[in-house]
Amino acid sequence: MIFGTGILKGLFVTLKNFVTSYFRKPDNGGIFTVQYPEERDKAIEAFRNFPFLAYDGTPDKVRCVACGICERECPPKCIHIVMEIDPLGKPARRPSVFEIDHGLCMNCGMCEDVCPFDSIYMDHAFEVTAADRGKELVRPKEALLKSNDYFLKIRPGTATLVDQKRRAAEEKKKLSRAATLPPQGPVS
Amino acid sequence: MEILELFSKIGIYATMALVLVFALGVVALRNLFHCALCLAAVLIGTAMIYVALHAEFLAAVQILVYVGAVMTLVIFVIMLTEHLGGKTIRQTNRQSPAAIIGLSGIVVLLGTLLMKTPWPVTAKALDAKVSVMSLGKALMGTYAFPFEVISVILIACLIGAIVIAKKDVSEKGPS
Amino acid sequence: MSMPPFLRDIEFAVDLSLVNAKGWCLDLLGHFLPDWTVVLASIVISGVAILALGPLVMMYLTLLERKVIGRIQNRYGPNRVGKWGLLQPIADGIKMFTKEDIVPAQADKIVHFLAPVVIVVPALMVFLVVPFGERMTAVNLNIGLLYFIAVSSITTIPIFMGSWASRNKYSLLGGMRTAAQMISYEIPMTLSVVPVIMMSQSLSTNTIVMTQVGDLDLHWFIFTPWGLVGFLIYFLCAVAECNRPPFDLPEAESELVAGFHTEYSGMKFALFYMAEYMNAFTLCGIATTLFLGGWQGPFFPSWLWFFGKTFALICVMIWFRGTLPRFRVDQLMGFAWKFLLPLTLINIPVAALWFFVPERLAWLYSIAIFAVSFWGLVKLNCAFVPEKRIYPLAD
Amino acid sequence: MTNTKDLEGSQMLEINFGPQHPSTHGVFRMKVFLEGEKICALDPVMGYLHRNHELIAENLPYAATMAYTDRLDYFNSMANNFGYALAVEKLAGFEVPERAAYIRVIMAELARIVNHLMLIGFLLNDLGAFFTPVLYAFREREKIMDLFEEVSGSRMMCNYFRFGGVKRDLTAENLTFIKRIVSKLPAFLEEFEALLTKNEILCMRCQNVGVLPADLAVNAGITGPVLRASGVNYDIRKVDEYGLYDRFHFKIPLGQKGDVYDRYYVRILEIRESLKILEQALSQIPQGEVLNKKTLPFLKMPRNFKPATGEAYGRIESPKGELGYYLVSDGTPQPWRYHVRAPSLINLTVLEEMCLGQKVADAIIILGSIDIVLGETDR
Repeated sequence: MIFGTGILKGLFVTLKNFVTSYFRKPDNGGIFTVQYPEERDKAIEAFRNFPFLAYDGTPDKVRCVACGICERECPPKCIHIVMEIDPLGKPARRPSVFEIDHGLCMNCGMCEDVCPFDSIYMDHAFEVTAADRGKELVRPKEALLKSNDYFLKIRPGTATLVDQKRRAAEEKKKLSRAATLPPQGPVS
Repeated sequence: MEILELFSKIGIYATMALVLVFALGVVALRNLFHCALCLAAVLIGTAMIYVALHAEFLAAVQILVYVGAVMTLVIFVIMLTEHLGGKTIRQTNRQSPAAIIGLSGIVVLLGTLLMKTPWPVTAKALDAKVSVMSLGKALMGTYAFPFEVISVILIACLIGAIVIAKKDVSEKGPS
Repeated sequence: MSMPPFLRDIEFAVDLSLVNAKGWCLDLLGHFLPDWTVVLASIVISGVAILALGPLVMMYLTLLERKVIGRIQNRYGPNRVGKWGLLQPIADGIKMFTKEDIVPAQADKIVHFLAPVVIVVPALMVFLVVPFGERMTAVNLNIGLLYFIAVSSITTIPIFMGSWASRNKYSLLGGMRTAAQMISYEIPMTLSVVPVIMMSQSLSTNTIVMTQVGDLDLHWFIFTPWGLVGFLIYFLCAVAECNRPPFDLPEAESELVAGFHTEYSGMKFALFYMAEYMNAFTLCGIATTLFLGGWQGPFFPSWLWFFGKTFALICVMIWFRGTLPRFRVDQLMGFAWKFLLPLTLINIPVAALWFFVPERLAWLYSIAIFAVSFWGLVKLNCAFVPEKRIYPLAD
Repeated sequence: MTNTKDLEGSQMLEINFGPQHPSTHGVFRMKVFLEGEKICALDPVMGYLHRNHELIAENLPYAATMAYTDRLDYFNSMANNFGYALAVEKLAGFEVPERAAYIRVIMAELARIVNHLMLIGFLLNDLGAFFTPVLYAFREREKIMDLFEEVSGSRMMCNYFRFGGVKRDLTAENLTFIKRIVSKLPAFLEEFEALLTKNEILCMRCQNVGVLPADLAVNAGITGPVLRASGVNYDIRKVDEYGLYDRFHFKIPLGQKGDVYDRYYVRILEIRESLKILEQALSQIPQGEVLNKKTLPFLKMPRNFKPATGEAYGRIESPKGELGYYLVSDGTPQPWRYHVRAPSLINLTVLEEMCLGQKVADAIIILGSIDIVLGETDR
C-alpha cells in the first residue's frame, strides 16, 4: 500500500460527510443537531427531572399527606417537609411546608418509587434556573404543586395507570366504608 | 515633489536614529532576551536603510538570513539556557575600562578614515542598479570559487555541530 | 477564446473596475491639490485597502472555517447572528474588544504587550506583493517573492516574544516548538519555489503570473510534474508555517493548552488569531500566484479568479483541520528534513530537465524520477511507515 | 517509580498537566518532569473529584446507593448499575427473571459500545483531530442515549437496574429501535475506521507508543481492554460468566504489542463483538417478568431490606475493566462496608511506566488510551 492512502481515505470520509450534510436525513449522514429553542427533541415519557407534587383538581387538594417517607429515603436529603397542624392542634395530614432543594436533588427518582400516596412524581420541566443557589433553588410547595392534568399531559402512560389504581382504591374504600365504616387511611 | 523627498529623508534619518537607539539597547540592557530583541530590531532597521538605498535584494536577504534564521536561533538558545529568562545580568565588568579605551581607538581610526576617504559620486555609480539576475550571474560565474569555498566551510560547520551533538548522546548512553 | 469584442470590453472594464476607481479618485484629487498629495493619496488608498482587506479576510475566514468544519462534523456551525451567521465575526469582534485584558503578574509587561502588536505587522506587510488581480499588486517589487519569504520569516520573533514574556511553561514549550517548526519548514518551502523562479526567470510576483498566461490551454505551473510536486510541497509547508493542523504543534490544544498564546486574552488574543489567519490567506494567495496561474482565468474578473483559487486552497486547509490528527514533534521534524527537503532537492533538477528536454519525454522522465524517489524516501523513512498488525480473536 | 521530590529544583522543566487542562479528562493532575520534550518522571495526582462515594453508601439503604453508582463512571451508568445489582443479589440471594437478565446484557453491551465510541473520539481529540471523530461518535451515541432515556428516564444517570431485575420493561418499539441501532452500527464503524484506522498520522503517533508489557500489566492488576491489548486473554464475561454471558457466542480480541494503537483497535473490535452479543440477545429475548416479585417490597420500603450478615463481591467486565463492588452486611439496612474496585484507578497506576522516555504529546494519548473517568478514579 502506498504511503498516504490512509490519509486520503480519511479526507474522503470527511468530504463525504460535508456533502451529505446538505441533503441527507439526520440519521444518515445529515445534520443531526437540534436547533434548541426553536426545535425540540421529541418528549420521552420516561424522562425524569426534578420532582413535582400532584394534586387533584384544585391546589388545596394535595395528595401528599406529609408522611415524610420521601424525605427520609431521599438519597441526597433534598426534601424538607413540615406537617400542617389544624386549629385543634391535631396533625392535618397535609404539608404546610414542602421544599425541594434543586441544588441538591440528583433526579434519581427514589421519591417517586417510595411514595405510597401517588403524590410525588418526576417532572419533565428541565429549564429550571435561578440566580442564587442558596435561596432561589430551594423550591417551595407552591412552585412544586402541579395538577393531575399536567401529569396526564406529560406522562400519559404512568398517569392513567395511577388514576385507574386510585379510582379502584376509592371504589373499594367506598364499598368497605358502606359495609363497616371503620376510619381508614388511604391505601396505596 | 520636494515635500515627498523631504518626507523620505526624514524617514531615513529617523530609522537611522532608531537603529542607533536599539544598538545601544543591545549592549546596555540587562535582560538578555531584551538585548536579543533589540538586536533583531537593529537588523530590521538596517534592512530598512538598505531599502531606502534601493538595495532591495540585500534588504530581503538581510531579513531572511539574520532576522529569520540567526536571530531565531539566538533567541532559541537564550530560551533553552535560562528557562524563563527572568534573570538580569550586569552589563559591565572589570574589563570595561580597557574595552572603552580600545573601542574609542577604533572609533577614532574609523572616523579619520571616513573623513579622509573621498566618496566619489559619479553618474555611473548612481545609475548602476544591480539586478537580481546580474547578482546571480556574478555569484555563479565570476565569484563561483569563493562562493563554493564558503559553502564548504558551512558544511564543515554543520558536520562539526552534528559530531558534537552525537558525542553528547553516546556519552549518556541510549535513553 | 472566441468572444464578441463588446463582451471582452465589458469583461475588461469589470476586471479593472477597482483599478479604475482608484485612478478616478486620484484624477479628482489632482484637479485641485498639489502633485505630492496625489502620490500620497495613492499610497494611502492602497494602504487602506490592504489594511481593511486583511482584517476583513480574517473575520470571514473564521466564519468560513467554523461553517465548513461544522458541515464536516454534520452540524450547522454558527447560524444565530444574522442570516447564516454572517454577522458572527462582528459579534466575536465586539466580544474580543470588551473582554478583560489579563496580564500575568510575573509577565514581562512591555514585551507581553508588544508581541501581539508586532505579529500583525509582517502579516499585513506581505499583502504588499500579493497580486490580487490584473494591475492590482500594491507594490510591484522586482524581488517580490524574496520579500514575501523574508517578511513572513519575521513571524517567529513576535511568537517568541509572546511565549517568553508570558512566563508560562506551556507558552515556553509552544515557543520552542514554533521556532523549530518554522525554521525547518522554511527551508523546503523556499526551495520548492525555486523551480518556479527558474522557469519564469524572475522574482517578481507579477511576472510569475504573466509567464503562466494562456487562455483555455492552461499554462499554470501546476500542470507540469515539477509544478505539481512543488505545489504539494509548498502547500504542506504553508500549512506548517501558519501553524494549522496537522502541523499545529505550537498551539496544540490537547497538549499545551494554547501554546504561545496561553496567557493572552481579549484583543491581544484576537490579534494573534488575526495574524494567523492573514498568514494563511497570504500563503494560499502566493501558492495561487506561483502554481495556479494567479489571477489568470477566463470569463470572470481577474480578482475574482484570484480570490476563488485562494479560498479553495484555504478550504483545503480547513478540510485538513477537520480530518487529521496532529503530528508529534520528532515526526514533524523528520517529515520536513527527511522527506520534504530531499524531494524539493530532486524537484529542482527535474525542473531543469523539463527546460531542456522535449515535453513528452520530460513527462516520462519526471514521473519516473518522482516515483522512484518517493518510493525510496518512504523506504528510507521506514520508521514512520505504519506496521501491519493481526489481532487474534480468543475464545 | 522515580521520586519526583528529588527532581525538584533540577535543570528539568517541571510542568503540571492539570488539574485544569484540556486533555486530562476531568480534574486529574500529572506532575511531569521534562528534558526538552522527553518525560523523565511523571507523578499522577488523584483525588480532586473525591466525593466520598463509599462512606455515603455506608449510610444509605442498599437501594438508594444504586443512584449513586451512576455517578461513578458517568459514561456508562448501566454497567455500574449492573455490578452493584450483582453484588446485592449475591448478598441477598435474589434471582433475576430471564427477561430481565437479557435486558441487562443488552444494556451493558450498549453501554460498552457508547463507552468505546466516546473513548476513541476523545483519544483522537487528544491526538489533535479537531472534534470530527468525537462528533461522529456522538452522532451514534445519541441514538443509544435516546434509547436509554426512553427506558430509564435519563440519558446518562440511568439508575435503571434494581435488585432482582430492572426498573422498567422494554417495549416492542424499544426492541426494534435497538435492532435498528445494531443493524446500522457496522456501517458507521466502517466509516469510522476508514477515517482513522489506516490513517498514517494516527499510526505514526500511536504505534509503539506507551507499550505496556503483558507481565507488568498482570502484576499491576490491569484489567479490561488495556490488559487485552497487551495480549492477555482475560475477560470476566468469559471467566465468571455472570448474567447470561455463557449463552452467547463471542470472541475476545487481543492485541499483540500493548501500545496505544492496540488499545485503540482492540476497542473497535470489541464493539464488533458486542454487536454480535446484541444480535443474539435480541433474537433470544423471552417474554416475562422483569422484576423479581420478592424484591418489590424492598424497593418500596428500602429500609426494610436487611440482608443477613455476610459479604459479597459482585464484579462485571465494565468497558474500562473489572468493576467490582464489595459489600459487607451486618444485618442492618445499611451496608457495614462498601468498597468499589474502580478499573480506572487501578489502570492508572502504570501510567508512569508507560510514559517514561516518551514525548509530552505521547503522555497525553497514553492517558487517553487508558480510558479513565475521574468520577470513578477519585470516587
